[in-house]
Amino acid sequence: MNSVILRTAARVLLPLLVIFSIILLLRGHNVPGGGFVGGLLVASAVVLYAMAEGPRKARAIMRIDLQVLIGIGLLIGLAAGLIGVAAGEPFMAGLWFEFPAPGLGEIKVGTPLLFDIGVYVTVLAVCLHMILSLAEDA
Amino acid sequence: MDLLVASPILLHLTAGLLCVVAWKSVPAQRVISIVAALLGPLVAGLLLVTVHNSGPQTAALAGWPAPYGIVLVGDAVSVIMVALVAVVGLAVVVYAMGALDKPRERAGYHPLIHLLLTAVNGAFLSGDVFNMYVWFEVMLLASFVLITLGGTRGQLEGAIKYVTLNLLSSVLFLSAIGLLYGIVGTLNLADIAVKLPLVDAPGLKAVIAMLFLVAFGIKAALFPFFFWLPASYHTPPPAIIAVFAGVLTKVGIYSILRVFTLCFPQQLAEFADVFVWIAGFTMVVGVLGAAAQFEMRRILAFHSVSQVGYMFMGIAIAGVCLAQLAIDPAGDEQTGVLRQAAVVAVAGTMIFMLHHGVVKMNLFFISGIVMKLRGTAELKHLGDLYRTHPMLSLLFMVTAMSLAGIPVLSGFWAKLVLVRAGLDAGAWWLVGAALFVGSLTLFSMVKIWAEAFWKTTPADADKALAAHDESQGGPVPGVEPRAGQGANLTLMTIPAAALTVLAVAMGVGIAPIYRAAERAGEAVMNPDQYIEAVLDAEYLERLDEHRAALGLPPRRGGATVVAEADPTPSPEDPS
Amino acid sequence: MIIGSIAIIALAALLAPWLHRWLGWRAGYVLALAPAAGFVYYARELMGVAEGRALVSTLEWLPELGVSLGFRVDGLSMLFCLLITGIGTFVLMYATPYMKDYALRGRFFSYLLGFMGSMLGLVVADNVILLFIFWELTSITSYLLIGFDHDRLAARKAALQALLTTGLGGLALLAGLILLATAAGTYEISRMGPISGDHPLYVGALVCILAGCFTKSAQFPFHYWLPNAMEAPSPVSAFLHSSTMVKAGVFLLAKLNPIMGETALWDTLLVGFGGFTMLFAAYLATRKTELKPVLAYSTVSSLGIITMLIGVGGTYGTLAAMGYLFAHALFKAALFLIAGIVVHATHEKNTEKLGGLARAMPFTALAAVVAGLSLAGAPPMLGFVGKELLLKAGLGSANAIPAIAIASVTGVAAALTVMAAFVVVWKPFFGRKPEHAGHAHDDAANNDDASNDHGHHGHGDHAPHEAPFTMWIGPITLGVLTILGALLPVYFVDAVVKSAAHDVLHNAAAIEPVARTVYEGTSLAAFDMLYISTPLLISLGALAVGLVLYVLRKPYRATTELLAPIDRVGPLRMYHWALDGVVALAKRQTRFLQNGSLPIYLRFVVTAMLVLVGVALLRTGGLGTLRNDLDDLGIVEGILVLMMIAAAYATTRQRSRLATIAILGIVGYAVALIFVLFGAPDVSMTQFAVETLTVVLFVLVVYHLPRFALFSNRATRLMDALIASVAGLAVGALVLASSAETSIAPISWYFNEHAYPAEGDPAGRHYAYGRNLVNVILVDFRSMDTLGEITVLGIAAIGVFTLLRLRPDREPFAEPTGAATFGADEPDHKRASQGEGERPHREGSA
Amino acid sequence: MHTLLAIAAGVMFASGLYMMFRRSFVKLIIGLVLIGHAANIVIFTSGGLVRGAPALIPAGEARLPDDPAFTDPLPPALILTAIVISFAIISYTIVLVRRAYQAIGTDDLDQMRSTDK
Repeated sequence: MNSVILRTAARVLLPLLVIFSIILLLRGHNVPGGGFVGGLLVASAVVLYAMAEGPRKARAIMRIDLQVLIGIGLLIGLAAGLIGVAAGEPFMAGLWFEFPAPGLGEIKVGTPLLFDIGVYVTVLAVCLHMILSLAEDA
Repeated sequence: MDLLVASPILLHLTAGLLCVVAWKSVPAQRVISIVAALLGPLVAGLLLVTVHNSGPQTAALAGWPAPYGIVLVGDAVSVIMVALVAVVGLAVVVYAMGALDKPRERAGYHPLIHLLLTAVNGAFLSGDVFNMYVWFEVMLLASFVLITLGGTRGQLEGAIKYVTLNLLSSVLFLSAIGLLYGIVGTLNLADIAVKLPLVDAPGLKAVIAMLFLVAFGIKAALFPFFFWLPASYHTPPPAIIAVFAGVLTKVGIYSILRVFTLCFPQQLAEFADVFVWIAGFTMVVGVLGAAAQFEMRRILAFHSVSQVGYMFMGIAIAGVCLAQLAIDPAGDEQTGVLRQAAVVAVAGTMIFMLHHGVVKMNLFFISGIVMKLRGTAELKHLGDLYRTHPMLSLLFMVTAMSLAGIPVLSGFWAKLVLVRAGLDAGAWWLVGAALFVGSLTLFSMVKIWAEAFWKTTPADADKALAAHDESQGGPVPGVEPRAGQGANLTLMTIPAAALTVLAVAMGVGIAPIYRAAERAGEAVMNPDQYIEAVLDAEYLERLDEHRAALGLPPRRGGATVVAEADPTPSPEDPS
Repeated sequence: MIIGSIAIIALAALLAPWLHRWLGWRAGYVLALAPAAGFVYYARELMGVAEGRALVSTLEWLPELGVSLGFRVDGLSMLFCLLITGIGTFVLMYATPYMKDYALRGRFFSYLLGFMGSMLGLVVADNVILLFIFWELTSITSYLLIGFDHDRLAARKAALQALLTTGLGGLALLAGLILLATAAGTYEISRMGPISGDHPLYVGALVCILAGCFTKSAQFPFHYWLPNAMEAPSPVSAFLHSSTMVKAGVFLLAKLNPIMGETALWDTLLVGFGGFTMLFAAYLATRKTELKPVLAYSTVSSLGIITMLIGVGGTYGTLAAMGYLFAHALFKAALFLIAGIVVHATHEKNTEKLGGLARAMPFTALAAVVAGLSLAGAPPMLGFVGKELLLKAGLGSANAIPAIAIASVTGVAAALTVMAAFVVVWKPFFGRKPEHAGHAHDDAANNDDASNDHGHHGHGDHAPHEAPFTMWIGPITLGVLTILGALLPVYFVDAVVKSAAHDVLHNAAAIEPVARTVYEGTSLAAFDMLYISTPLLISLGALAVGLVLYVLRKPYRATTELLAPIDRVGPLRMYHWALDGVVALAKRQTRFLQNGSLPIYLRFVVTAMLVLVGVALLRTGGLGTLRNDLDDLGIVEGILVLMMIAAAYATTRQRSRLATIAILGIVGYAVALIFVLFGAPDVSMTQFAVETLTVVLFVLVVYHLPRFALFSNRATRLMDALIASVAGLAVGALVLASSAETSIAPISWYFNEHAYPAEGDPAGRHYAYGRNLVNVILVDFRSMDTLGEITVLGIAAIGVFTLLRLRPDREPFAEPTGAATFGADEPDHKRASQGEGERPHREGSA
Repeated sequence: MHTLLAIAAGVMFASGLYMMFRRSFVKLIIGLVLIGHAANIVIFTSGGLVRGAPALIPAGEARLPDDPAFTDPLPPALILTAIVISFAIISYTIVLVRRAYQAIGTDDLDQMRSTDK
């Protein structure tokens, strides 16, 4: 496979896959999808990029140390649970906030979504970290 | 109170995750780690007192009531285990700061330890069988990473065995959960306990119970599932293995205790003889394994197997009592004796777990200090510590004697309570085995003492060690850098001394500990208390009506569930 | 106050090392104040106790298990208290100069005092568990003391031997005491009534308790450890291994005599073992030539006598037991101390090379004579009184064992003991010193019980000289007491021995008239015995025979040497055989079970699981109904499942690594498709993604691993296939049984009810606000599971990272040096990109 | 269909175990993956199979209709969690095996006996 083709494909696919993954994440609560699959999708996009450009560049485009990103993702998940506690509800209790969004009507945002974002970030960081580490280790 | 039950989990989880985020700064990790470790006993103590004063505490996570959501339960049994975790956590974090080499500390020791403690607490507090599985896996993976941390050849070899057998255990656990869900349609332990008698599938229930026994038995290192433990426990540095020895195998024992007394009391009674055999073999095989070893940590590792047998012995005795009660449930005076014996037996298991957690961890600590001082834990290369290190000798002697069950240290009471229960239950051979194994434990401990402490160091020890290193092409796996390289011996000795004092204090002040353990025994033998704390009264009433409709005896009365009549199947939905 | 007497000694034990650092070797004198204080306390209470007012003190400890700090000093305990504190004081005074040249003296005093406190606790404990606690503590402190000279292998071995033997007995004792307490209904000895021999627990309790007592008191066949324990410094031998600890066993026998002693079994066992031990050990003593072994075997013999006497029972027997016990403690402690002085002064242990020391060491010689006479049982010593009573008891015994037998055995043993007394007292002090007495130990034949009392090597001057005052005052006082004891019965026999015997007898009232006839009316009780009687004749005969044996000791030893081969099958051999056997068994077992082969472990575990499952099925009568719905089968799903089965099977047959991995991928994708077909799209998506990732990882890694080799032979493979098939069969059957069981509806209906609110639903009800139930369960109903799940993921990533970066063969966390690969595997596999942009990169940014 | 899937689970379990009994690292992991799949099928099948109706509440409805029957959503949720967990553990194990091979120089499990004696 020609690496030029691969590079071009990776560059084009990366943003597309990221957007698609965010859609999967946001809709996951109501139709199949969710944070896990979304995170995996982004990870595979970045892996594709790494295959084209090398693992170091792939790490570079993440702009944040993957190890730290794992921690952040997990902390988001934990925070989603702790928000409930702060509001006097049990740990992990789902809190929902409604606010009007122009053109879309009422939007409900809840801590379960935040939790799913935590899953998304964690999965993304974990998969990338593992594959890139292995790839770097000749 | 919701938060209080969850707090032992959340505390360590937060600490672990913050440490992950602070990956690049070891000092920051140390601060986070020690703060969490110090808060641990505080939180556990608070939980202990609360449960003592106002009975079992539950937390319905996310606000979904049991049995639909996940519920955490702190009852008399689990809070004792959580308290042990807190002590172990604090001691090991302090010790590691003195003992652990910099590369390993940089490679995520602190986050992993806290995540491990999170998972262990989770497994103890969870009231949901699948949630327990999840915590098991967190614990397992954290322990995998810790056991290989450093990547020496010995660590990797040991880890492969550790990982494989524990993964097999996980798969069995998962399959058993699936099969169980297939017949009772629920995952909540209390709900399973109530619904399982309604199902008429004695064979299937027995097999599922056996699968749980094997799955937990592998984690607990029971005979004949223990092989991974002696293969791996001596390979990582003591700062890592001490925490394994402190709490990990106990998770397996706790799970057997919880699941069998709550959900499978009938199977516990029916297969009490199997339990007795397993307990006896585990004790004997473990202690004989230790007798064949001449390296401190290997000896200690094999003894862990043997002592798991003691912990399991309490459960086996409880099973023997239940079996006899099931044969003859008439209310004569023997019934009272047997019931009490079962309670005492479980109390013995609890005390043994506490005692062993503290003492075995400390022995690994001490082996670590010896390794820092002499560069090896191989008995034939050691000697003279009695002359050169009186304080260390004292710490070892007291701790080792506690392990061997010498009064008036913690181990004595642990053994006494079990022996007492065993004699009351008429489990003569098991008691005989336990006592015999006790004397062999003494033999092993004295062997270490005579070889490492009393003996004169062999003149060629240094040369032999160097030659050994040479022949292995570098440092031997498990042989630490010589003479305190990069180690802070004071920081290593403080927790060792504190745990030694604790072993003595637990021995002298056994009364409150025994009472707590006895309450745990009563809680275990009267599962209704647990069930009623978890499930609401209305729900239970509906189930009880259903139970009556099936012609089953009423649920109340704890152990009487074992004397259950032949139920007739009903397609009806109890809820 | 009872607790106080123990506490002060325990405190002294704790402070000993510090005190020693501060005061130097003289610290021992200060420490001796602790037992002395105890002695004063008990001496003051003596008369009250003798009049039947026992000292009692009880504190709660663990009432749920019947454990209390219950202390009670009755006559029997009082006898021991006085011995322990009194002899203890002398021993400490003696040890202070004796241990002057030893290293680590502070710890020595710590152990010795620790032992003293434990022993005191043992004899005053009223609660059986408390008693056991102190019992074990004496074993441990004894271990530390025997092995005190820890550089020598012999000392370490002897310490281990003593600890294991008494330790194993101790564990049996624990069981026995619990059984006893269960049978008696109480853990307090003073509240226990007599237990009938018919009680179901009686025999078990008896056997266990006797095992404990016999090991501790060195009764045959457990006597071997005591002579070897003479590795300890002499003060220890005097205190632990003659006068106090070894008497713990007979103490407990005496204590339990009123409770368990009314059966023929009790009497027979005690008389049998005690009598045999008495005779056998007396014989062994005569065959030794070194000081301490002779004394040690004679101690074993004496312990046998006391055991036998408790078994004989009755008024005479009991009085004799207590009298002899008292006398023995005094004179044997004295003799050991004297032996220590002799060896200390001459550096010679062999009596055949000693002689004429009386001139140089007059005080020691005096003490030796007095104690020796008592040992020999010559009038007017307390030892004589004891032996007279013994013979009387034997002759008057109404026991199953004929009185004549007891009396004659006793007579023989007495004669042998007389000879031993001559060997240890007459020969060193008054005998002729051989001309060429060197210090070389050429007497190897008699050296098997290596006794080595060295420690101080003032090499240069070997001329014997008198020991310091604090060393000989103890033996002299103790010796003199054995005379006074016989001459002044009011203070000794009445107050101490009689009141002790009183507590040992079942029917205590019987003691009064007899005691009167024995002792009353004369202050010279001992001469009461001088009326011509059978016991007296036997006694005198024994003296005469003993003397003759002493004179003829050389031919005697030569003769008995012929019997030496018997030693080779003795109990000591059994001990070594058992110990070696255990270690050999341990090694064999470990080689068999912990053999290092993971496949074997796995087979073992799986087989064990199958056995357990099999047992479960056999006992419960099988799985019941299995679901069978093969008739309701869709084409697509059927093909999929068959593919899955075929692929799973195919993995086991493949020889190529990549092909195997590809087939594994097929299994995974087929599973994913099944999920889709049966209404689980989320799972399916995840399964697809995960399967792909797993294959990628596999390929990345497998690239570095060698090709499959065929390691195992055909038989192994067949066996594995069998085990695996049975397991597979079980799994399949279980699934069918489980899915056939549908009597209880699952809890999932609740998720459906609470996932999404209907229009106009009353506010306040809890909802998850999601339509995808699987996702709602994951992020809301069971979000804790998911939190755990992503934590696992995070840990896995950390694990992979550290595994790859932290390794012994590289700098910690060095950046990888080679070019990155993406799994270029085999030539035909060209997917790889070599990562052109990648340069070797060393700056540590990890 | 239950029957067929149960057979599949059995075969997968048996094949997995057989692979684990071999002495090769790679086969060991393949075995682990296979018995992992088997466990998922066990959960899925024991919980009861329903064709084609995922537990998705249709737009505009508040709950699932009673007809057609829907798949019990709990087993899929459990399986999803289990899949992810086993993925994490398997990937760790794969790397562990690679490191072990590098350190020990063989992929024969029976050559790794230095830590048991």
